[in-house]
Order: sequence, then C-alpha cells, then structure tokens
Amino acid sequence: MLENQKKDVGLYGFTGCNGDQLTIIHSEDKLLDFWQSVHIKSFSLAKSDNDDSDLDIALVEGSISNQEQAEHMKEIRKRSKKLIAIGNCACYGGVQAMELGSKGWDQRFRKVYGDAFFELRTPIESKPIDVFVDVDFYIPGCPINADQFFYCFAHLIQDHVPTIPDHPVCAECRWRENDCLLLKGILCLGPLTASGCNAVCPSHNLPCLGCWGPVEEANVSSEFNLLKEKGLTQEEIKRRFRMHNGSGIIKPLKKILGVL
Amino acid sequence: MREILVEPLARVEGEGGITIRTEGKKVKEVRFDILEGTRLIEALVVGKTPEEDVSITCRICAICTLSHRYAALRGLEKALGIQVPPKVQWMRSLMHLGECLESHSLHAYILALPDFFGYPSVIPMLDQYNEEVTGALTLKKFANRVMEVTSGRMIHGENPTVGGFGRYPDREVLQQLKQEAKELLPFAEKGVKLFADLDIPSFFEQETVFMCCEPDEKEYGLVGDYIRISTGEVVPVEQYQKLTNERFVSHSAAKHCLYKKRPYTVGALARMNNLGDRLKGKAGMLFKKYWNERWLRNPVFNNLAQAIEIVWGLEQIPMVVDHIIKIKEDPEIVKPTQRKGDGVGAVEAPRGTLYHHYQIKEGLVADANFVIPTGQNLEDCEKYMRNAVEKLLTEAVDDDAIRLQCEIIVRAYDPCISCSTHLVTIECEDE
Amino acid sequence: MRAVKLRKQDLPAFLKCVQSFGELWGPVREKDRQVLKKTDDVNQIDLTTIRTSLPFKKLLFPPRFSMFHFSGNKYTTSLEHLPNRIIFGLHPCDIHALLIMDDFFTRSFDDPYYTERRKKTAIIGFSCIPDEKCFCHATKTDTVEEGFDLFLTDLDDFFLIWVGSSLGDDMTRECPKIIDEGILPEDLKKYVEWRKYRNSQFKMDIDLTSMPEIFDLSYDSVIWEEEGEKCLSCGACTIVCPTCPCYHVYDKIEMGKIEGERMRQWDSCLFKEYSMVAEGHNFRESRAERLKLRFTHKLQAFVGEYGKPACVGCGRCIETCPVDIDIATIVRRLRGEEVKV
Amino acid sequence: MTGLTALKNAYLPESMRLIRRYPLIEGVHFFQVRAVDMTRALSLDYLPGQFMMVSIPGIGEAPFSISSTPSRPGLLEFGIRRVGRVTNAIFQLKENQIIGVRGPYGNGFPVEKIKGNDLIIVMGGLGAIPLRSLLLYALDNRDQFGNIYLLHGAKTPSEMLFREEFLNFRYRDDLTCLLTVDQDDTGKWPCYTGLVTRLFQQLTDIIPQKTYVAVCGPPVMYKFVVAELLKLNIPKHQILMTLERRMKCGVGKCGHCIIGGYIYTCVDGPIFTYWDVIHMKGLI
Ligand SMILES: Cc1cc2nc3c(=O)[nH]c(=O)nc-3n(C[C@H](O)[C@H](O)[C@H](O)COP(=O)(O)OP(=O)(O)OC[C@H]3O[C@@H](n4cnc5c(N)ncnc54)[C@H](O)[C@@H]3O)c2cc1C
Ligand code: SF4
Ligand code: SF4
Ligand code: SF4
Repeated sequence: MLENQKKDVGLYGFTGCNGDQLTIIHSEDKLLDFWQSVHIKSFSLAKSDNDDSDLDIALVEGSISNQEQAEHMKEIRKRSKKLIAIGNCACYGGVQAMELGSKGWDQRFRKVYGDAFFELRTPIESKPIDVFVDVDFYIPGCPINADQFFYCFAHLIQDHVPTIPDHPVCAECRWRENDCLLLKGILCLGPLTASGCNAVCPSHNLPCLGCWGPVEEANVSSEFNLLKEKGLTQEEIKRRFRMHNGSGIIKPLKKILGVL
Repeated sequence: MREILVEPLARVEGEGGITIRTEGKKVKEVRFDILEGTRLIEALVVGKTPEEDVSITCRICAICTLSHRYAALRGLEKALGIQVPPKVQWMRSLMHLGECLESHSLHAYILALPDFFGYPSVIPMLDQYNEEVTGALTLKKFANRVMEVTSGRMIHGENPTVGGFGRYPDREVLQQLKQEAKELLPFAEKGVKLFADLDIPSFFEQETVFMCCEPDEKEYGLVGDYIRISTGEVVPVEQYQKLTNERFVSHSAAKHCLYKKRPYTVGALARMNNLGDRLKGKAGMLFKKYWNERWLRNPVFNNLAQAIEIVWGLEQIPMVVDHIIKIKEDPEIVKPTQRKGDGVGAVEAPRGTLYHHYQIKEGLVADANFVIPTGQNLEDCEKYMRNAVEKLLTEAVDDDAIRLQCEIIVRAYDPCISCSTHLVTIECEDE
Repeated sequence: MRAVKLRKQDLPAFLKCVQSFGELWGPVREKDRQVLKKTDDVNQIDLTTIRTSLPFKKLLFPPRFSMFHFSGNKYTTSLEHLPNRIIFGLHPCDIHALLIMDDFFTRSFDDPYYTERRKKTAIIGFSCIPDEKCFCHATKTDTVEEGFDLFLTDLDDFFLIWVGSSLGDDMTRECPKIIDEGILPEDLKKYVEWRKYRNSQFKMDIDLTSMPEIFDLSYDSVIWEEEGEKCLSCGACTIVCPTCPCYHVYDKIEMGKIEGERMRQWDSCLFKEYSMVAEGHNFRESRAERLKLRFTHKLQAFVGEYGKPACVGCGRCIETCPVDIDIATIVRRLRGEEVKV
Repeated sequence: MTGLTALKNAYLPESMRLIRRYPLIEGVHFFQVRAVDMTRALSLDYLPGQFMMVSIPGIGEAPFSISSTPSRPGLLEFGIRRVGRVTNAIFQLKENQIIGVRGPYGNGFPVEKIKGNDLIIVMGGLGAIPLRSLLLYALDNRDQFGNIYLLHGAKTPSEMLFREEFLNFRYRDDLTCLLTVDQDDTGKWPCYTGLVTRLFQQLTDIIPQKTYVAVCGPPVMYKFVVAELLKLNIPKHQILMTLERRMKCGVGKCGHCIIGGYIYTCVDGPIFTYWDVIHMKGLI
C-alpha cells in the first residue's frame, strides 16, 4: 500500500485487562504487517511517541469507568472517522459490568475503596463505550481472537465492512466434534454466545462462559427453560448469564424474569 | 513551581502517569499515579462459584492472567479442601513458567529496552538490533505457545480450573515445547549479557527490603506457602496482611503497601536477591557472574534479573514436561471436600508476589481479598524516583531528562496497572 | 457382485494392506464420543461405533477451506495435492447420504472442490446393528447396493466382503493370502440369519409414509411456531446431518494488500442471516419458518424430486439437538402422535 | 496448477473490463463490461433473464441480472443499485478497471416458448433491469414475436430506469410503449400518471391463450398486477415473474436461495410462472 493511502490508526485502552491490545502484540507473525500497513498514531501500550491527531480508525479497548474516561472517549470519537470497539469490555462492559442494570454499585464501591476520595478521577459504574459514543463496528471477545481481529482489521483499513458470522459458539463446537456439555446437564452458554473463539472452552471439556457476549439471535428463554429442566436453579442460571454478558443480556433477561 | 507530567505513561500495561512537582531545587512531590478505572472485581466475585471466580479474577490482567488464576486456585482449593494430584501440579508449573517467560520477554526486550537505546518503541529498533528483537519475538511466541497449550489460549485460557484441568495436551505437543525450549536457550543467555552491559546509573541507589515466595522444595521457584523476606524472616502466607499492610493514597486507585513501615520490593529482582544462590545450571552460572551488591540498592537491575529468570525458565521447562509426560493417566477433576473454608494462595507473578484470599460459605465465595505486586512496589518506586529527581535537580537538567530517568525507574518495576487497581479492605493505617 | 471372506483376526492385516491406497480414516472412540479420524494404527479403529459425531462430509467438503487465492484480479486454485483417502466404516445410512451428496454436487454443475476430493476417496462400508436412535428402515436406507468400493458384513468369526468397484477389487487382490474366495452355502445361511437378526433390532418406531401430503397440509400448523420457540438456532442439527451441504462464502484479505483467499464455510438454514437479502428483508425471519424449511427439504420436497426423503435415518440430529427438535419429534407431532413437549 | 483443473473450476471469476458506467437514476448505475479475452467476449451466450455473479476480490460476490441482450454480443450490461458491501465496491470502480464475473446462471426467460406469441412486459422499479434484456431481445428478433407491449411504472420521472431509452420507444410502431409515474414532480412528464395497474385499461385486444406476460418489480407490485392479468384471463403458467433470493454461489450448491425445500432460485429460477408460485408454497 502506498504511504499516502495508509490509514491513520490509534489504539486506546480504557478500563479492562489490556488483553485485546496484548492479543495484537502477542501475534508475532502479524505484528510487523500490522505496524506497516497503517500509520500507528497512538498505541501507548507499545510505544511512547503518541499524538492526538485526527484518525481514520480508532480501536478502543476497555469499558468506561470514570468521568474523565468518558470525556476522553468523546474526544477520540470527535477526531476519528471510524470507531471500532474491540473486546468484551468495550462492546458489552466486560466482567466489571456484570451487575449493570441492577442497583448496588455504591455499596460495591465502598466495599472495595471505603470512603476514599479520588483526587484525579471521578469513578462511575463501568459501562460499554456505546453508552457514551457511536460505535461503527464491534469485534467482541474476552480477549478478541487474533485471527478474527486481523481479518476485520485488513478489511477496515481498505474501507470495507468486514462480516463476522452471527452464529453461536455451538456451530464451532460441533465442527470440532466435541461432546455437547448441555446434553450432560452442564451449564454451557454456547447457544447464546457469539462464535469466534473456535469453541475453545467446550473443546477443553469446559462449559462456554459467554465471554464473547450474546449472539444476535440468542434464544435466551429457551436455554433458560432447558437449564431449569436439567435441574439448575434460576439463581445459578441468571448469575452465569450475566457474568460476561454485561449490557448485552439485560434486555432478554428482563423479558424472561420481569426484573433483573 | 515546576511541574513535570508523564501522562499517559507509555509501554506499561494499564493507564498510569507520573507527576513531579518541584520548588527551586527542592522536590515537593513525586508520584506514580494509577489512573486506571475502577472495576470492583473483589465485590463482584462475592456470591460466585469457585469456578466462576477463577474465570473472573484471571481477567484482572491479561499479562498475569495465569498468575491470578493460579493464586486464586491455590486459595480456593485450600478453602475447599482440595488436594490436586502431581500431574495437575506439574501442568500448573508449566503454564506458570510460560507466563513468566512471556511477561519477562515482553517487558525486558520490548517495553524496557527501547529506553536504553533511545527509541520510542521496539519496531524502529529492528534495523539496528534485528537479532535481539526478532529473537525476543521468537521467545515471546514460544512462551505464548506454552500458555496456549496448557491453558487453552494465550490469554484468559479457561483450561486450568478448580481441581485440575479440563483437558491435557497431547504428548507430541509437549515434546515439541521441550525441544523449542532447548533451542531458545543460547539466545536467552546472550540476552543476559545484553542487559548486563547496559550502563545503569547509580545516583538514586538506596537499600531496601525484598520479599518473595519461599518454594516448598527449597529451590528456586515461583510458588510457595511461605514468604521469604530479605531481613531473614520466613512467614506463612496466611499472615500476608501483616506483611503488606495496605493503605490508601488518594492519587491512585491502587493501594500502597508497607512492611513494618518500610517500603519493599517484590519481583524478579527480589527473587534473585533472596533465592539467587539456589540457582543451578546456566542460570546459576550467570547469576554468579553478574550479581553484585548494587542489586540490593538499584531497581533497574530488575531487567537483568528478568533476563536471568528467562534462562532459568527455559532450563526448567524440559524437566517439567518430562514429569507431565511420565504420568500417563489424565486425572479427573478433584471435587471439593467441604463447602465452607478459608484459604490464602500466593504465587510469584512475573512482577512479584500475588495473594488471593478467599472465604467460602455454602460453596460460594463469601469474601475475597487480593494483594497485587505493583501495589507492593509503588512505595519503593516513588522513593527511587524522588532520589533521582533530587539528584537531577542539582544538575539543572531539562524536564525531558528527568522524565526519562523516572520512566526508566517506573518501567524497571514492570508495573502492571490493570492489576494494581484491585486492592481491598481499607485499613487506613496512616503512620 | 463379487463377494469374498476375511477372517476376523485378519482385519488389522487387511487394513494395513489397503493403506497402500491412501490415508486410512475410520471411526475412533474418544471418551464419550465417536469420531472419524485418520489413523495410522489400525487397532484404534472401533468397530462398535454406531455414528460418528460428524459424518464423512467433513472430509469431502471441510467445515472451512479456501476455494481459491486471489491477488489483484488473478485467481488461482490448487486442487491437485489432495491426498488419497480410504474411509472405513461407513454404515448403509451414510453411504446413502454419500450417494445423495454425489448427486447434489454434480447436479447441473460440477463442484470441483467436492468432486476432486471424492475422486480420491475410497469407501469401505461396514455393517451395523441399530441402536435406539437409528431409523434407516423407515427411510429405506438400511441396505446398500452401490456407493462403496468394499462393504464388510460382520458374521461373527469372519467378514463377508462385497466388492463394489474396480478399486475395491484391486484392494482385495492386494493381500490375496488373507482373502478367501470360497463362499460356502453355510456362509450364505449365516448371512441370511444375520439380516433377520439385524432387522429385528430396530427400536425406533417412526412412520414416514405420506410425508409429502402431511407437510402440504401442515404448512400453517402451530407446531412450527411451538418448535420455533424452543429452537436455539445453534445449527447443530444441520452440521451433523450427512445430507446438509449448505455453505457460506467470504473473502479473507491480507493487511494492506489486495490479496487473499475466498473462503467457504459450513452454513445452516437455521441461522438468521441465511435468507437475508438487501435492506434487511428476511425471507425466513422467524425460527419457525427456518425449521419448516429444514424439515420440508428433508421429508417433502426431496421426496417429490427423487421419490425418497433426504433423511437417511442416521439418528445424528436426534442425538444432537439440545432441545429435542429432530426428525422423530417433528414427524410424530405432524402425525398427531403423542410427544413429550 | 494443472490447466485442466483450473479450467474446470467454474467458481473462478473471469476477468472483464469495465467499459462504461454512468448513473441511471439516483443510487442505480449502469455498468457495461466486456470479457478481456475477445474470443470469449464474442462467444459468451446467455438468455434474457439470466444473471451473473460479479466479484470484487477481498469483498465478495453478488448476483446481478444481465440487462443487455444476447442478440448484441460482445458487451454485457448491468444496472446496479448501491445497497451494501459488494455494491459499494462496484460503485467505486472506474472505467477501464478489471472486475471478476462468472456466469451466466439461472433459467432465463423461456424465449423459445414465447416466440410466436404476444408479449406483455410489466416492469416497476429495478425490475426494468432484467426485463430490458427480454424487451431488447424481442425487438431485435421482431419478426418472431407477435404484439409487444411495454408497461413501465416508476414513482417519479427521475426515478424511472432507462427513461430516455424507453421514451424513444414511444415513436416505434412495432411496440406499444406505456410509461407511467405515480407522481409527476417535474410538470413536464409526457406520458401517463398513476399506478402501473391503470395502464391495463389500454390493453384492449388481448388474446389470453396467445399471450405471455413477464413481470418484475417490487414485491407489492406483483399482487396487483397479477390480479389484473387474471382479469384478462391470462393462463397462470404464461405469467412469468422473476424472484430474488439470497445467493452465494449461483449454481445451486450453497443453499441460500432455496425455496419450499428443493427449488433453488439460482438454478430453477429466478424466472418462475405464477402457477409455480401458487403451487409451491413460500415462493413469495
Ligand atoms: C437473481 C438475482 C438478480 C439480481 N439482480 C440485480 C440487479 O440487476 N441489480 C441490482 O442492483 N441488484 C440485483 N440483485 C440484488 C443484489 O444481488 C443485491 O443487492 C446484492 O447482492 C447486495 O450485495 P451487497 O454486498 O452490496 O450487500 P450486502 O452488504 O451483502 O448486504 C446488503 C443486504 O443485501 C443482502 N444480500 C447480500 N447478498 C445478497 C444476494 N446475493 N442476493 C440478495 N441479497 C443479498 C444482505 O442480506 C443484506 O441485507 C439481484 C439478486 C438476485 C438474486
Ligand atoms: S457443548 Fe455447549 S457450545 Fe458445544 S454444542 Fe453443546 S451447548 Fe453448544
Ligand atoms: S467457549 Fe465461550 S467462554 Fe469459552 S472462549 Fe468461547 S465464548 Fe468464551
Ligand atoms: S435429518 Fe437427522 S436423522 Fe436424518 S440424515 Fe440428517 S442428521 Fe441423520
């Protein structure tokens, strides 16, 4: 690609584990291509000569958990043509948003930090970035899958909209010929969860925990009924549904249960 | 008043900054700010099953994901009365070594090294230091592979679970790892020399205290149920609160730790200072060759300590793999023997001792407390920066020089900011 | 058809011998699952498997593969490095499914990705005793006359081998020492007895007569809505089905280049996106409609076209669906029989 | 790569050059392409109503009806509406660039059957694209067809596809050209206003058994047009309609265009008769 056609790209991390940026850094085979196919204007996890110039594409990891981040997020949006949410935290709020929609954030805050006063930051309940700004594309996962990320990235930098299949983890799980855990009465969230991870957990005989967030057409009520039939309690099922699904599960759960 | 800010601090994991305020030639304030948002994980794990807990707490940090998982597993299994069989223990050692190698090679070569050669990142170093950089990337890739094979994927692998593993890797894959570890050793040894040859300034040096896990086998290692302190004491991990004494400081979302009112250091340097003379093989030789008294006073030697630990890790892996392969039968996941209990687990995360403390009631987490390495290092880190700034002020240098020196110190500690926001139970114990 | 005999203890030797024709794939048991796997060690092959979790189709059109490489406007494909393979252990139902796939992928247009692989695949069928999920007697796919190179019937102390093709013939001649040409009258008797026994072993009772008419009359039945409520759209039933060939196509590109692969990946008519067209219009918006499509395809439309259903009675979807939507439940419900909902 | 396998793999697009492109109406452009290989360009044969798969490397493929007529070999014409990924990329192409095309696919109009009969062509919206091919084909082979009627409806004059071309047809004496718009926003529209169904009043001396009708337009149009045609007693199997479905292969393998269980729109269609539609559930 010609130097002047290269897109200006920035990577930003808000609240989270940095796992998505690290997934990029961990992709030794792709890293150089990644670096050279665009102008990386900002990527503070990996380099120190960062600037706040206008961007073609901003990749944002992490959820928003204080007011300063919210402002920063809006500022990034203003100078970016496209904004891409990467990772479960940015897309749905991440594990820190598992209680989103129910009360009690203040108590939880006090449990951890007491009556501490934060001089530099004003904490708020952690939320996905689309609560604050418009998002053009979502690449989910906790963490993102490197292949899927680079697949999307390659398209995005050529102004294409990538397509990521909206089928559940079960599809990939079946391709890998795993024994279905749900059939054994294990609380597997495969049917509700967007695929892309290659069904890594079921392939290790462990249930899917839903870390990619809900698949678009998740049939939450059917899975809920099925699990109850298998002898799991409403509390157990609800807790698991909410663990990694952040903002994505609130609506369907409310629909089934009336309240959260 | 002169104010020097570094924000955001680049090439560290998480969102942090440095604030320096001076008045004439006097230092008013030197702070390492933790700006990362709050996540309240300690509160969120309450009411979860142990399996759910490990899946949540590992997400505190992507670099030390397996250390968090391991510390949590150790704490939870104590509380649940679970004794895991040897194959599980060896598998955990292997995954932990993978993480240690991955983190060290990332930190030492990719995040810290550019400072010493005057580059903004590792990529432009490719021209001049191609061998070093590509070698480091190969090493990192190998370490990632170890984590992937053992834990299921590079980051947040769910395979290590309470009571064992969901699945065990194939023998051929393990053999392959063993082979690769051997092949990487020469590069790692050369790397030690690279860091040993760096010119490390001494003007901010000062004695401090070092802590690390005391491995059960009395060898060099990364886990143990006791803590060794450089003052000579050995304390059971259950007394971790006495050791760490967290207190809250308003400029950071992390809590600082003090031991007997003294700041202390954890991490590779602490392990080397406390346990280095137990090292055998190539790592032992290198330690003997390069260790000197300055290691006790200067945190920047941490990079060199990490480089030696990489050699040690590569020497360990073939041995650990052999142990795993020897046990043919894959053990079933061990079930809890009790639904109520208390347990503290400690492991050496790449950047130092990590504690997870759990109370379990009716099979669910009733209370959780984590103490994170970076929090323990904060106080020392600020101390050394202050020393450096004081000295530099007398030489009337510009802001950038001060900034760079402080960054070198902070980065030497390999701070992990995502982790460090996770501290709990405030016992505001201001001296 | 030529038939020969093989003593039971000689099977490993025979399989070793036929390996000279290509990679040997056969059913292998791994914990609770049965998988079609490439095996160098013939002793791993498990003759007691009923149905492998994925059928042979994974070898003839893999779940995901590159159709061709493109670089700018240059397209290149390479299909000649495909290995020769022998699939051992296909039961009659799977062989019928294979015949359906053979026909499908050459119907009006040759799909080279299938046909090239198929050309290099030899089939050694193997007899079976049905379990409680098999219903190939209802779909009339319980015996085979074609579609295999060799077919082995297990008659206690020996295998009766039907030779179905010239390649199969070559295989038997590769190891003449262990192949016995002399079929005796008592062998024939044994075979007849065995057939009788096998026929008596079907446990699943499912009536597929008049299905096309029943479907016609049930087009607006509430059954579709009710089952649609339960369906998880996980696609598992179509993935495991040996007669489901649908796929999705997408392009993968390299960073910063117009170079990449056109990929083909299994799709499912139960996924929402399957029938979506421009401006978000979806011809099969509801799960009910999608389920209806799947079953209409298997049991009605295909019958109209070929005089037999596209379901071969392998029982995979019965084993697989977490919410029990399968051929058996649907057929029973449509016939008005009692089914636990 | 052995030549044989490469040739046989009809999934590989052929290179074609974009000769000309210009807007037809807002959001719909006209694209004229020709096979790079000239012998191929001249030998490429197809039926009106067939479609091609157009490929943009890196983005994907999409089916488009051929709008030109096989009676004028050499150039292929398409009318393409910009709706999504592939069409966006097609709109970025410049004249002289190379694109990938494969086909033709689909059953096409049964022109041999229509020959010798009268032909009514009813088009609305994008339906004009495939029907233009049939219309031009019939006009080029004028002596083989009976009376030809063109009924074309658009919302406004500016939204009528091939407006100038069809307006000129009004002056021909070998076809009845009836054009209408729902609303004339220019005040200068020289033809009818009102829905396309109103034009049926103009069709007076139809001999139903001897008439074929080809209809293509937005889904709502079919219902009303068919009602009119039934009033005229046109046999159901002589009413031809083109249907649209999701397609990923064009050759009856990927499954997406399946209708009613075993009809593949891309192979068995996209042209169906009205009898097919009522006989096989799920067609529209
Ligand atoms: C036989 C046939 C003939 C056609 N002729 C023409 C024509 O002459 N002119 C014209 O402008 N359009 C025509 N179409 C429609 C055209 O194929 C779609 O508009 C095009 O595929 C959209 O592709 P896209 O990548 O731009 O849209 P996408 O970004 O893929 O998606 C936009 C929307 O289009 C849908 N879509 C994707 N692929 C297809 C597909 N293959 N068929 C239908 N919808 C799809 C998606 O579900 C989505 O809702 C025809 C379709 C068929 C089946
Ligand atoms: S194990 Fe889980 S992901 Fe796999 S098929 Fe079953 S429900 Fe789906
Ligand atoms: S299987 Fe589920 S929990 Fe596991 S990685 Fe995939 S989406 Fe996450
Ligand atoms: S529909 Fe079910 S039983 Fe029939 S062939 Fe497919 S998977 Fe087997």
